[in-house]
Amino acid sequence: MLAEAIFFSAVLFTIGVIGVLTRRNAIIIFMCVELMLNAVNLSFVAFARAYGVAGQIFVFFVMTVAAAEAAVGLAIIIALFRHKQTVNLQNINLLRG
Amino acid sequence: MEHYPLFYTFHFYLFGLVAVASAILFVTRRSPVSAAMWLVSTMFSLAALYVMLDAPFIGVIQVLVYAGAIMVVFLFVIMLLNLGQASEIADVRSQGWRLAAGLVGLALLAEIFALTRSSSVSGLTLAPGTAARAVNDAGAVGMVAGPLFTTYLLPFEITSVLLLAAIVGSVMIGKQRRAADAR
Amino acid sequence: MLLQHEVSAVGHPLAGTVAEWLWLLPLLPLLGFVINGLLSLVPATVLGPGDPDIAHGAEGAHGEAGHGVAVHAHDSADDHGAHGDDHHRVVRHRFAWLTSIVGPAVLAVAFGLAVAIFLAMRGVGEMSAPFVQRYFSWMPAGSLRIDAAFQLDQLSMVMILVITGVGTLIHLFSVGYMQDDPGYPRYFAYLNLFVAFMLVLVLGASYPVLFVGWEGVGLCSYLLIGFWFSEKANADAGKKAFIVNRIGDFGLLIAMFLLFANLGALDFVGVNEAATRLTFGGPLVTAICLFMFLGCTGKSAQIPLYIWLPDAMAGPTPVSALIHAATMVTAGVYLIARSSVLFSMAPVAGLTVTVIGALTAIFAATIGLKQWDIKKVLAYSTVSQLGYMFIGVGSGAYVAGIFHLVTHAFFKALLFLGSGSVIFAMHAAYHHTGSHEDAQDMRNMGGLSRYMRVTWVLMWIATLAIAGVPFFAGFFSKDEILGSVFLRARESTLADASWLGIPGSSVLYAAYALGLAAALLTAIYMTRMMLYTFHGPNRTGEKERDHLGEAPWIMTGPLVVLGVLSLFGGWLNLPALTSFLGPVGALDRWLEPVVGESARRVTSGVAPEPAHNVELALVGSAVAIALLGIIIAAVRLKPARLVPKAQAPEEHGIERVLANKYYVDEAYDRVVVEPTVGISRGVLWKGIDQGIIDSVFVNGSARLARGVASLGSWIQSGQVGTYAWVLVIGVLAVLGAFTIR
Amino acid sequence: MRELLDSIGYDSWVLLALLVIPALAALGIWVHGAMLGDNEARDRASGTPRQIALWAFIIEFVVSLGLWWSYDPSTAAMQATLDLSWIPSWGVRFALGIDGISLMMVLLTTFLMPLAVLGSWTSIRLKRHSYYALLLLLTTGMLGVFVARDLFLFYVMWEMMLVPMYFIIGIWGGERRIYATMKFFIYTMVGSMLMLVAIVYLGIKAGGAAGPDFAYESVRRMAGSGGAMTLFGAVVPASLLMFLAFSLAFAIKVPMFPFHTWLPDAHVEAPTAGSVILAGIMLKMGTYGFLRFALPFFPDAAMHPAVRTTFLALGTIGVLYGALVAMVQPDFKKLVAYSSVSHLGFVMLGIFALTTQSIQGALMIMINHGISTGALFLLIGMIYERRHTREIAAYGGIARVVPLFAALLTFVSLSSIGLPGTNGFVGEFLVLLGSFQTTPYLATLATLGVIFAAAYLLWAIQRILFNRLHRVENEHIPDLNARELALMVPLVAVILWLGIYPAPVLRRMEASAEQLVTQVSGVAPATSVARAGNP
Repeated sequence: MLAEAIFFSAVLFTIGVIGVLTRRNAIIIFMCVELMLNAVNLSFVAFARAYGVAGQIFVFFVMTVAAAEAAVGLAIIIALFRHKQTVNLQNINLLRG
Repeated sequence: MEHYPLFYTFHFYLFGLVAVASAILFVTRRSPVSAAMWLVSTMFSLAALYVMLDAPFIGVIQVLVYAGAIMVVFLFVIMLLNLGQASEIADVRSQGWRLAAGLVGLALLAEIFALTRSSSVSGLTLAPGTAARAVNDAGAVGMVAGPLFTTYLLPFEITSVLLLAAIVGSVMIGKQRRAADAR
Repeated sequence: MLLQHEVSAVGHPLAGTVAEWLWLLPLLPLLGFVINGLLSLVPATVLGPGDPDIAHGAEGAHGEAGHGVAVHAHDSADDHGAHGDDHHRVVRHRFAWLTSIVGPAVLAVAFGLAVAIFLAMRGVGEMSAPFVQRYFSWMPAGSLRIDAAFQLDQLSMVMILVITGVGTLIHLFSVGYMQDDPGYPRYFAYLNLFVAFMLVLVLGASYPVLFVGWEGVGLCSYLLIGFWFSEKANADAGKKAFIVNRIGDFGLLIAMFLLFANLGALDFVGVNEAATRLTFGGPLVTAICLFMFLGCTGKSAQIPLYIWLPDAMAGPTPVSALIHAATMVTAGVYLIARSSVLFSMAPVAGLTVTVIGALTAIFAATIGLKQWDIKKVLAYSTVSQLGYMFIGVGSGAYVAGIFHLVTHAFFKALLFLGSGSVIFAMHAAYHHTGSHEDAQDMRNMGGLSRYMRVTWVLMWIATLAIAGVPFFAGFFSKDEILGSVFLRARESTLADASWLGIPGSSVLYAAYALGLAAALLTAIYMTRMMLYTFHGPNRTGEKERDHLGEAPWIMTGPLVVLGVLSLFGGWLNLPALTSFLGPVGALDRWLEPVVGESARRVTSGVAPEPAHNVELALVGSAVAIALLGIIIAAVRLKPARLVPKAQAPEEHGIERVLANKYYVDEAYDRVVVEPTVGISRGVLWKGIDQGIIDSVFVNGSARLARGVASLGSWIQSGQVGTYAWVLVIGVLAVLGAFTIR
Repeated sequence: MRELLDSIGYDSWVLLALLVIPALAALGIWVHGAMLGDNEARDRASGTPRQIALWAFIIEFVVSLGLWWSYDPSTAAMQATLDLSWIPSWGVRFALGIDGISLMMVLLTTFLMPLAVLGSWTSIRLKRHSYYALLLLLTTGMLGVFVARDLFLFYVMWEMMLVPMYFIIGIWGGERRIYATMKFFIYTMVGSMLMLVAIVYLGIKAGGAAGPDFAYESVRRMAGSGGAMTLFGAVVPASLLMFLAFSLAFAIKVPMFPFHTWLPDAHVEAPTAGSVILAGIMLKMGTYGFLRFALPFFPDAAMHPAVRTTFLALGTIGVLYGALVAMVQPDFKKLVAYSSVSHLGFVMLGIFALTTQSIQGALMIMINHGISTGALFLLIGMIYERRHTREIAAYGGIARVVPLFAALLTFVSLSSIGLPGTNGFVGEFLVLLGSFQTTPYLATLATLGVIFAAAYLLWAIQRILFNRLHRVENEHIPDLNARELALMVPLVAVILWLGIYPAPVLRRMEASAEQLVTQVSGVAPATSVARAGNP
């Protein structure tokens, strides 16, 4: 089932990418990133069956990081929204030098 | 080549397809709330796939952490900010951009397939059923917990620090600006 | 470190005699320099910070600088209207008394030592090798060994005696002349330093040590010419002297490099030894000599580098006497005599020296005809007489050249000091009445013989000496030079060589003719100077006339001594013709060990013994020329018709060209100085440096970087979406690269 | 003296001590500043940092002075060596040592630094803690460059000294200080980047299979054997590329003719001490680099006729061009800056002429230029403190008002002109004499620089000191005070000493110079009788 799992993983990942590229809502983009993480997790789990348990450990860590990321990211979005009254990234260019 | 019963194969494909379909629906929804709901659906399907891939513990925490905790937070935030109205009309990029994104996606897919096909590390492959036996021997949790608390103890501890930092950070960031000014 | 003697001349007859104290000779004046230099750092008078005279009062007190005073008067009228009388205030330095003792005393002691050493040298009799004393290693580098070493031989002995002897006299004169200048200690510091360097120049045992003195005297000359530096003209003159001398020094440096590169030695003994191995008349030895002569033209004011000497008259008059007449300017003659071995190997170089000397002699003499400034007349006369010396040393008559150097030191020092005494009197007169007339212009003088009899008599002695009237010092030395040239035109290596295609004998005959013509002109302009200064009616002014008078004894004393020397200086080297006067050819015999061999090489080993009638004819023509010149001047010039400078009409035609020195300074300015500065500023600095290198390359690359960066910053829109796109495309590209491979 | 030094094991710790003393003092100043807390307290106690710095530099000088006696002039081998492991995994060692070339540079540095501190005694009023701490750090860097015997260590020190200088110019400089310091920093950095590449390449090649080896000797043994590299399709000898990479870094630092334009800007804007250090010491690192690395490492590349002629010609052009451009500068500091270009041109000429005399002369000029130009900059700083202008035209006739200053300025200028009897002459004479043997025509041209030197400096001092005093502001300038006099006295003494009795200095560098000539040309120079001679 390895090949199939990788297939699904790749498709899901691509969908996530397309989402990031086409959407401008910060929360949705954020969720797309989560989707991409999940897609990667799927391949990790699939590889774990073929190559050893380390893949699962990795998934564990990815989830932890994702949780942390979600907490901080959402906090940032909230702060941003308070500041700008929008989460549309087109209106936000704080990164511009 | 390992042989799988049809029942297994059927469900594997089923959940896989559900995941893909939900994901497609997720990215195409205008409303953040419905998008989030479809994402939850994807994650449940993935949890099922994890279980079928001999990772029951991961499947469980996928449901608990992702579908349960993270996505709930997302929904909370969406509602808190009162998004979901058509106010976010400029959310989706124009036709041309979407087309380009689709092409990029296709290219990406193609490249991933080309790469995964060309390089397989068969020499390292475990004997079929090793993972399943491990689940039986050590138990669903023990199989992960064993390495996690021995070999990967240090990263594990660092993760806990990371989580702590994330908690403190999100509290600080999310705090009202007025509080900062008052000081 | 000076104490660690390393006497290499063990076994030399002079070892163990007073000559061991050689090093004290330059050290004594150096001591004077240190003492006077420290005194000069003490302010002349205690001036309050608000005193407006801080700049002008001091300067106003100086003794002369004719046009300088005039310019200054004009300025002070502009700047400080109420300044008037104060301008001539005397500001004597607090420690002037100490300087008056130290300054001349060190020189007098040095002269005493020099005489003692001379007597010791006489005592040891025959001395064929120079007495060399090594003190310490100066510049050791690889195969190069340059020692701080002094060398004493007959030639340097002559120079030492002239320098310390005439130097002492001039120092004494300076005490009277400069005492009331606020910079008096500074003046003596420089003067002492000059003598120290001059002694190093003539004592140095190698070219580099000589070069120390060579540049050192140039430095002192620079400092003394610009002694009254508040006047731009004086500071300019000093700078000009230094830079023109540096051009000459360039030649001397190259000569040294050539010597070291080809002979591997730089000390005189080593060079003289190795030089004989060179090809006779070859390009190498000729090049060495010509570069060396370039150095001489700078220091000894020959064409084309003579231009600094007339300007150098901006310095105090005793300085002109010591540095710019008696000693420093003759260093070039000394150098050629010192390098006689080299020059005798290079006939073409010798001819060049002769030609340049002859041209300079006649050229400067013509300019001297029309100068009104008494010091300028003497300056051009000096240039002209130096030309004579170069005719001598160029044509291989080294002793004649040195002989003229010595006699010239006597009579020209006398002339300068005499003119100094005149200027002193003139200035004192103008000082009393507060007039700003030019104290150096002969048109303001006239009839001074009535007021200063001693000076008048002595100046006439010197004039007759320089004109070449028989039995005065100049007669013998000048005659010897002209006679030698005439004889060598017939039979010598020079006559056999050719110079720019012209046969050497023709060149020498031409030099002889030019020398005679210059002698005629010399007699004319010197007589003119005497007539205008001392004879005819007085033009100084009604009121000023009462204040004219003879200088104090401290100034006239040295003049008398020099007058005696100018009278009897010829006895140093009497020609065979005048054997009834005393021993013949004393200097010839004295210098024989140093230059004898070289001189014989030039004359192909034959001693130039002229036929009796030829010699008589030569002497007769020289005497006739001298007397003719004096008579022409006396008959043609009418001092009575002269009007003071202020009322003098403009000159026209050739007179004007002569008065303006053939416009050579202007030509140099136009051709050399202005283009150099212009190109440096316009092309090199603004053009290449700022224009090309800095703005195109250096700042250009900075601009390029900034341009590229602004492109990058345009891409950095701050839109996360764009970044995502770029990221994904990047990932695609990287994966694509893997895929394709 | 030697026995005394040996008895305290002087050679084994002196170089390390020289590096550590300034660093410790800098730390001390920093701690002092930090303990004071706010800026006001720091300003009140601003006398302390300069005291600490001065004493640290004096101690440093005294400590370094022992090298004069402990150094054995009879051998060209590295002395007072120290070799500690530093970054073993990269084969980097903390290796120090001096030969006759570095000895003089070290002494020059330690000699000039106390004077630089005295020179900024009152002129620096702002952020004194930082200023003096940076000066001290800079010293560690500079000395490190001169004593490093490991290429990596050398590079670290080379870059380390750049940073303090960047701040010294950028914070305490004149009006256009930002432009100047940026130009200085970036220009130097650009050069040293390529050198880093070359150092890494050489280190890896020298080490072979055992891992990189940056030790000077092993790199030198290997570097000559070269090999070839392909560059844009062309096959080039590796040694040539490496040589050019090193040369670029050094030529910019020297600065050699077309790379010199950062110098006038940096000099004009830098504070007095900055100018003194920049001209006196840092410029020498370029020429030192040529002597220590570029030439001995790549003799074939350096002695290739085309390369050598180019460098000789650029040196000569630098001499004449620097002098001519200096002549027309309206700003005195700029004039001195361009005169540095001229002087360093002599050094380059001497180095590439490669005779014992020219190398020793080049070393002498390096020392002399440090002393004379350092003194000139100090004097300019003194008059600038009084009148706040460096325009030559703003002065004139001030010799009457400030006789001491005038005497010193004249004297130092004369030494810079190269008057015999002062230090300047010895260097120029030896360089020209030595160069004349290998390149007579270029040496002749360069000798013309002697004339121009007199022209530009004498003209400048005439316009400053002499002529008529035509400005009221200049009538009441106070003359030099005791501190300023005290700091000029050692300089004057050294100028005279090196002019009259340079033999001890020359003898100490002779063996190293001869070894260099032998290494690079492959032929031993004409035999010398010097080293057996008296001290």
